Amino acid sequence: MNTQRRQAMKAASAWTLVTLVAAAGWLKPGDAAAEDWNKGAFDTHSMDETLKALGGSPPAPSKDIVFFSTPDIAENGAVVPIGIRSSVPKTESIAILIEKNPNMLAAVFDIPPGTDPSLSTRIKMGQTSDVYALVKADGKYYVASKEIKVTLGGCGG
Amino acid sequence: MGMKVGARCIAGALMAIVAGGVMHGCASAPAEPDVTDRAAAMLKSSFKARGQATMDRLDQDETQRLCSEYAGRTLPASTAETIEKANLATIRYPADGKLVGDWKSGEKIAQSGQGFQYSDDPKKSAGANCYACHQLAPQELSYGTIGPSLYGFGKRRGFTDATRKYAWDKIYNAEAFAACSNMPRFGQHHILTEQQIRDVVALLVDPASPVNQ
Amino acid sequence: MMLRTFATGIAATALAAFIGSALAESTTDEIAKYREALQDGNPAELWEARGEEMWTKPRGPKQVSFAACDLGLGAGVVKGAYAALPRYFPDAARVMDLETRLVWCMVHQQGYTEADATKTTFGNGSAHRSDLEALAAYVTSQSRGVRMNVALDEPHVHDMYRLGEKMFYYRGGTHDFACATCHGDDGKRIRLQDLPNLTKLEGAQKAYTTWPAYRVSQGEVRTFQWRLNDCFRQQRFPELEFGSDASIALTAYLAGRANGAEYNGPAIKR
Amino acid sequence: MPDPMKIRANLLGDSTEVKVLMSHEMETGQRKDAQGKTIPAWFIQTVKVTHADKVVLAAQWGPAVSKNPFLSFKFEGGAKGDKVRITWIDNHGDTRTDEATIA
Repeated sequence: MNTQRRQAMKAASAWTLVTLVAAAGWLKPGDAAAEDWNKGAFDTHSMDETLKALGGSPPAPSKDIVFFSTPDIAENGAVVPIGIRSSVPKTESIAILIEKNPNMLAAVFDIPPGTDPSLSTRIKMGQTSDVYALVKADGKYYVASKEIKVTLGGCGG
Repeated sequence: MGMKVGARCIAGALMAIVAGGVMHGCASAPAEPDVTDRAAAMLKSSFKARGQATMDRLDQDETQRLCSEYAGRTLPASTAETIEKANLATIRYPADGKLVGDWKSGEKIAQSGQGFQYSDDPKKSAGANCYACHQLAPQELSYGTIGPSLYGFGKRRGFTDATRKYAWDKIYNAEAFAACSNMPRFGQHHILTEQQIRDVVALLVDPASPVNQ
Repeated sequence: MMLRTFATGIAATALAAFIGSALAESTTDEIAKYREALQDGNPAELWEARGEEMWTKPRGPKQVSFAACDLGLGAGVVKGAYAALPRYFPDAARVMDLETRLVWCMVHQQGYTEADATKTTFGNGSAHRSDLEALAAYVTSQSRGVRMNVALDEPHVHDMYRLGEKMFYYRGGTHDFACATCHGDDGKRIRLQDLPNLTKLEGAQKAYTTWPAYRVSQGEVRTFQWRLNDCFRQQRFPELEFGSDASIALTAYLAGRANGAEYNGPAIKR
Repeated sequence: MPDPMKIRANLLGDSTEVKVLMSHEMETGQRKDAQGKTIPAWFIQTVKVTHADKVVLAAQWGPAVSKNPFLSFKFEGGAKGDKVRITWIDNHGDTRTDEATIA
C-alpha cells in the first residue's frame, strides 16, 4: 500500500475523532468524574463518517507516546492487551481507538495530576487494524499508532 | 516428498511413549485384548449422539482398528501394506477424468474447518481445513505443522499428469500412501465432494496458484 | 483478516515469498508475547471468588455446605486436593475426577437431583453460569504450587489409567482422528496454536497443570471435563457425556502422566 | 446484583499500583444468538477510581473493552492501609462499587 496515503489516512482518522470528541465537549478539562457517557464519540462507525466532520489540523504524531506489553499479533481478537504510556508533559487524558472496529473509540481515560499517564487494559478487535493512542496534554492533541494483527484460531476457529 | 514422513514420525513418537510409560511403572503389557475391548466398550457407553455426530462414528473400520491397535508399536510392514492396498482400492475418479478445478475455490476450502462436528450446520458444505495442518499459500501466516509444508507443491514436483493424479489420490485417501497417516480420507469418507477435491488439487498443482509462486 | 492478508499478498507477489518464511518465526515470537501480556490479570480469579463463596455457604435442598465434602483428603479439605485427583472413592465405589466428585457431594450431601447438579456443566455468559466451573476454579486454585500426585498404584486408578491410554489412541469418526493425532508428536501446532505432546512427560505436565483455564476466546473458565468434551467435538465424535467413565479414564491417564509437575491453574489461554 | 470486582492495590515506592478485574459481559450489540436475533449491547460505560475522596482515574468505555475487563495503573500518594474505591456503571444503569486496602 502507498505509505504516504496510509500515513495521511492514519492522521486524518485520529484527527477527525478528536474534533468530534472535542466538539461534543467531552475531553474538557476537569471532567474527571465522567459521570456522563459520551454517546456521540462512541458512535463513530466508519472512517467516512468521521472524515465528514473534518476540520483544522491533525494531532501531532508523538514519540513520547509508547505502547508497552502490546503484542504485534493477537492470538485472539476478543482480548487484546494494550499498554499505553505518555511522557508528554501535562497529559490530561489517553484514548484508545481501533481503526477497523465497528465503533472506532474503545476507551478514554482521564488522568488527573498525580496519576501516572501510563495504563494497561484489554480491548476487542474484529480484525487486523491500526490502533491509536490519542493523548491530550496541555490542551493539545498527540497521537501514536501501532498495527496489531488478529489471527484465526485452530480447528476451524 | 515430505507427505509420507508425517505418519512414520508419529509411529516413532508413539514408541517413545511406551518408554515414558515404563518410567512411570504404568506401561501396559503389549497388546492386551482385554484392555482394548474394555476401552472400546467404555467409550461407546460414554458418548451420546448429537446432531449429525451419530454413535456409529465410534465404530471403527479395519484401517482405524489396525492403526489404533498398533499405536505405540512399530506397524509391521505387512500390515502397513495391507492397509495401503485396501485404501488404494477405494480411490475413485471423476467420470469426465478432470482432476483439476479452480484454485481460488480450493483456497476457500483449505481455509474452512467447518463440517461434520455436531456443532456444524450439516446443510453447509464442509471445508478441508488444510491450513490447520499444512502451510500452503505463503500469505497465510496462521498454518499448522502436523503435516508437511505444501508450499511449492506443484512447482517442486512438476506440473505433470503424475503430480495431478498423486494430489487427487492423496486427498482422496491418504492411507493409500502412508498407513496410519494423520490425514483424513477426504474422498473415501465423503468429506469433500468431487468438485471440492478438484479445487483443492488446483490449489496444489495450478501454476497460477499462490502455492506455486 | 485471513482473506484480507491473502488478497493483499496476491497483489504483491514479490513480497509473498518473504512473508512466508521470515514472518512465520516472528509470528510465533509475537504470539508468545501476547500470551505473556495476558498473564498480568486472569479473570479466572472472578470465578475463584464466586466458587469460594459457594464452597462455604449452605446450599441445596438440605442447606448443607461443602464442609462435609471429601475430595480425598478429608471432609472439607480443599488445599492440595486437586493435585491428587482422579482418585478412587470407596463411598461412591468409583474413580472420580474433581467435577464428578463435586456433583456427588451436591447429590448425596446437599440434596440436589443429579439433573439439577449437572444442569449447567459448561457456562455461557452471565445468564447461564456454571456453578461447577466456579467451584472447580476455587478448588483447583487451592492446589497451586502443589505437585501432581495421582495414586497410580491404586488398582482402580491404575485400571482407569490403562483404559484412558487406550482411548487416547482410539481412531474413529469421519476424519479418523484420535487424541494422538494432534497430541502425539513434538513441536506441532494447529494453525498457530501449539499442540502439547501429551504422550511425553513434559507435554502432559505442561498441559494438564494449566487446566482449568480462562479461555479468552469464550470469556469463560473451562474445566478439564470441558477440554475433553470439546476435543471430541472437533474430532467429529458424538458428544462425550459429562462425568462419563471414558472422561474419567482419559483424565486419569493425562493427570497421571502429569505426576511430579507443579500444578499451576487456573491459567489463562487463548 | 453484579459480582464483586477483584481489586489489588500495592504500594510500590512512592506510588500505588492498582489492578482490577471486573465481572461483566461487555456485550457489543453486534453479535447474534443461535436464532439470529441480535444480542443487545450491554457494557460498562464509566469507571471511577478514588483514593481519599480524590478521583485518581476516570474512564469512559465503549463495548470494545474486553469481556471481564482488566485495568492497571498507578497513582502517587497512597499509603499502606488506605482504601482505594472503584465504581462502574453500565448502560443498563447497573452499578457496582468495591474497595481494596493498599498493601
